[in-house]
Amino acid sequence: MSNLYIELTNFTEWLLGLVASILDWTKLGFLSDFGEWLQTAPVVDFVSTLLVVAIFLITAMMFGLCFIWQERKFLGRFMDRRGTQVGFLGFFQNFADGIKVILKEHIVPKDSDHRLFELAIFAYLASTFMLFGCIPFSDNFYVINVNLAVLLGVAIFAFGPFSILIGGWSSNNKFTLIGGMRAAAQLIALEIPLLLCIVSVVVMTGDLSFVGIVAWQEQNIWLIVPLCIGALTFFIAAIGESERIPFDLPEAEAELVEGWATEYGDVRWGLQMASDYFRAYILSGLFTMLFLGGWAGPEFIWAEAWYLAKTFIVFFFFIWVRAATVRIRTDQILKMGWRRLLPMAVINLLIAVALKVAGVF
Amino acid sequence: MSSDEMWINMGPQHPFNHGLWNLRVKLKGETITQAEPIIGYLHRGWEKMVENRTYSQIVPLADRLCYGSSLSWNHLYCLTAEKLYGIEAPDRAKYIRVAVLELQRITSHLTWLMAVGTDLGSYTIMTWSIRERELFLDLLCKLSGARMTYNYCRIGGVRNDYPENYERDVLRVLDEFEKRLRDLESLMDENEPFLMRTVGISKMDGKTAMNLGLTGPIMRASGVDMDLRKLDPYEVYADMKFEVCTHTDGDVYARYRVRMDEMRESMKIVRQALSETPAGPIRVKVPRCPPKGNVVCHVEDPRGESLMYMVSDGSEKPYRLKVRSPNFVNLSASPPMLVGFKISDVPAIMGVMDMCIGETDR
Amino acid sequence: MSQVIVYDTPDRSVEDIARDLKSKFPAVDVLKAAPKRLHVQVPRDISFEVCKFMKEGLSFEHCSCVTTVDYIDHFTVVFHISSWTNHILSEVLVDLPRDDPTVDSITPLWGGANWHEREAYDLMGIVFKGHPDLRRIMMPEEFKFHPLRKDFIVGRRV
Amino acid sequence: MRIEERRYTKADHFRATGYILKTMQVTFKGAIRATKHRPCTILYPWEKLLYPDNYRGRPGIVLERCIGCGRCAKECPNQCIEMIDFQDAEKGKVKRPQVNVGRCMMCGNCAEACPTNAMIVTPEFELASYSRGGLIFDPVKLQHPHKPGYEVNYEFALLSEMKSGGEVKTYAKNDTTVHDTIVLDGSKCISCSRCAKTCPAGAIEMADTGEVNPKTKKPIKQPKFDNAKCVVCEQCVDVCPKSCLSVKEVL
Repeated sequence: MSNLYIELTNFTEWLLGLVASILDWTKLGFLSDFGEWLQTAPVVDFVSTLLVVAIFLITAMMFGLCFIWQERKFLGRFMDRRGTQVGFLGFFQNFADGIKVILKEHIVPKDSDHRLFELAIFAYLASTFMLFGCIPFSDNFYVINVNLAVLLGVAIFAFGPFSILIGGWSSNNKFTLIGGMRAAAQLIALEIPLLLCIVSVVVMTGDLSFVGIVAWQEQNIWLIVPLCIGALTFFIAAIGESERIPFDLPEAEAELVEGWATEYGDVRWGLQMASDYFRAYILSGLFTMLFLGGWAGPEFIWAEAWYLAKTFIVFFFFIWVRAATVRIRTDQILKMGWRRLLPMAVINLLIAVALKVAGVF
Repeated sequence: MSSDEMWINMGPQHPFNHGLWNLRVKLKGETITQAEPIIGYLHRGWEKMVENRTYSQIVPLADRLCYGSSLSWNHLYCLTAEKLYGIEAPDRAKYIRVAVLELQRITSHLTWLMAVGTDLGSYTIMTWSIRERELFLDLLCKLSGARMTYNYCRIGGVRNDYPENYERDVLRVLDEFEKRLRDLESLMDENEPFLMRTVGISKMDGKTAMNLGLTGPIMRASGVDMDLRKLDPYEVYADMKFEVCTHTDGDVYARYRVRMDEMRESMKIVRQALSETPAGPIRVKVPRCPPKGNVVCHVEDPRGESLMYMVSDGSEKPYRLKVRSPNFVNLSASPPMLVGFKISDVPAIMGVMDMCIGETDR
Repeated sequence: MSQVIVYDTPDRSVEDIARDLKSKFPAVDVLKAAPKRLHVQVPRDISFEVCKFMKEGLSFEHCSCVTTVDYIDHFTVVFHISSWTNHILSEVLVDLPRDDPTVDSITPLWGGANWHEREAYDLMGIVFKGHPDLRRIMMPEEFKFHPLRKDFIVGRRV
Repeated sequence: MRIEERRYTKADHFRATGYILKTMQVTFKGAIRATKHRPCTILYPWEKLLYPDNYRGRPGIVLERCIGCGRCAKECPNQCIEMIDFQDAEKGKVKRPQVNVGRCMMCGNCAEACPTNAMIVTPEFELASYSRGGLIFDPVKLQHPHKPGYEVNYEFALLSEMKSGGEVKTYAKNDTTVHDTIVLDGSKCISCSRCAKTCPAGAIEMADTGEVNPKTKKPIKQPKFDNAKCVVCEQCVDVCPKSCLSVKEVL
């Protein structure tokens, strides 16, 4: 299978050529010129990129939504119940929910900071959607493949806490404020171990692009074997980053009604909820990419399928942990983040450096 | 109030409070410096209402005091009325009552465990304990015809005898439940996050607990061996062989532990009561109007000491019926339990209290 | 680790305690001294002293309940006070005149009586002197009646 | 080791990362079990729990048995039963219960009080209606196919027999030999025969007392009670203008 970009560039060229020929047929001089301009390289590039992004985003979102379905079904089994039942095997539950939240009224709290309130949620969602772009499905199916893709992804990730904090503050509600503060503190506390784990991977592979990291793992060994401590740390920190039980304190519904998103309604809330799963999808994708060899696998099915299968398996463990534990307190999360996960990540980094220096790989 | 403190209303509509009540907490950061429970949102005027009902009509109303342990309220009302009438239920009825009351205690504790599960964020605990509770609900449904509000005790006995093969069914359920209880326990006891949330939280020593009027599992978790089934035996509890479950830590974990152990003891009592049930009548006919007088009666509810004080003026309706709900007092003692802990501990502390607003507000 | 406080066998009999109470307060009227039950009638002015003596001298460590009954011509406040040590549930009846329903609060002795007294104040209008926080508990603050009194007509629009 | 012996005095935060393995194992076992067998939940609108025959849903009535005594209405704690006028095909205008199911709390006391077992508890529990009127069940709507388990029967003993220490017999609910009796205070009776007219069981008969009214020279009739027919509904007691009837309880 050839590259998505190449395929779509060919398609775009054909499409724009078709448009240009239609314009040419009109025998109007300025339209023919316009048709010629359409066939120039920058326009073709622009249009094909737009198409790539649209296709990629829709595919990734669909798989993100599949995560919600997966969680509903698997969690149901863990709890000895059936999970969602809407439509065939419950596949239509997400769409039913989506239609429901879209039809809801948009409510802004009276004393809130309107502009920030509206802005924060979109900043949060935008950061989530941008993250989609950073994670390739395979070395052929991706949006960007810059050399610093890992750094770009992490930088976008770090944008989340700001929007959460702003959203929590601008809602003018005590619950959202506490939720926002908690979210910010927790995300920052867990981001550093997360980053250190990524750094160790980078040290091992010597590459900052996902394609390079996966290629290295394909040649040598899946990194979960030498960097098992790092993988564990990353996994725990990833659960915390995606605000899932046992680390779902920012929206612990038992004490803070819905955390920082309490005042959000309608489709904003719906997308925020979906965004939690998108982030979980991205984090399990990252885990797959960094430690499980990404799309590497025997070639009897597509590389993308390998990648997705591994991602779903990683997310299964997320669900399993959620089914098994209760949520822990904020201070305990922070202590864990700073006192346990950080040293573990540092040790992992040292192991990676030692392995590299010793020339094992 | 300094500028770094704030009051938070947790309630009356809040995911953590099971029922309709309000917990106002003053926070400094995330630490609680002051707490004030506010109740009355579900006040139905039960005590006034029963003054306009005949004695036999109050029996199903007593169920409605608490949906979680309706049978123990029902039984307490019947026991109090029997004392007022100066009669005693037949022996068989007493044994049936004890067996059913203990089944109800297990049901109530499982409902409580469900609430604890949701409060602490583990929905597995919730669904599993609901599933186990279903076994007992089916048993009680088979016996009394209803799943929650049984209306089973009668003044002077019980409504009906055991259905066919009931003893066999109960023993089967108990055997099955014993196995499942072990699984259920490992969800909490072997679960480090659960221990992190519960151990050392809201410690209370026995003397303080006694002064605050706490009763029931919370009191026993503080190391006070107080159980009215032993101290002031009613029905045939004096003949039953069981231990009072206590714990000395006095924290949330101890309170959880006491209830789990109590379920095991309850199973013991059920087995004994079933095997020793004598033959005989199950109900005596009682007169319509009791003699004049007043009577007090207290029993060990799943939540603690519940007491009824009944005054009769010789008519067919009670003159005054006062209900002492264990939760009412336990809730009034919650501020000292909460102060100094984090807002995240509120669900843990209040969750193990087994809140039931129906009986608190009456 | 603290030890479990065990209440095995009662230390003293009910008659014993009734005698003690009677000798200390001659005004106290012992109505009934059945096994595990002690019913006493106490004049209003010494109710607090009696309760204090019961707590400190007779080891009644638990306040079960505070009830009020409206007998039309007078109110009766009933303190149910238990002694786990002696396995006794005692009933202390205090009669109050209807025009001045005031009695000493026992909340300073047993913290558990706090909400019971608030409830009695709310629903029956009994004023407990010395209560730390005597407010309405069930009814809203602006409610003007005491609904458990017999002269409160059920169904009246308030 | 008993579990309560274990002491968790120091919560070790590191253990939180590793020590949920046992719980994970237990939940996984549960998931396997739920997949192998069926999950314990049921698909409600299609599947329903099997209820025993004595399940207490809404009250129902067997109209042929009802005599209109009104004991159900008296016993109902929520006062949701009302005796309404009903045109019966055979008996003409009679009183029959109408139940406001919206108020009913399914306690089954009406069926327990019914002396003829006409009032039954049915296992019907899906009672939602679009209007309040739809929740008011008139006698015709209240009818329900009858099964023996729907009746509420109980057996009771007599207090006097239990106290005497002799043989304790148990009596069925509507055993006419031991139920309460209506007593007449003949000195007050004015022979209005309202009680006989109102008696739903036809247990009262105006019988000659053998005396003659000195003014009208007509024989004085007073009610005579047939205990085998009486159901102790006390309608006669309620209707008596001179309150000369009273209930004598058998204990």
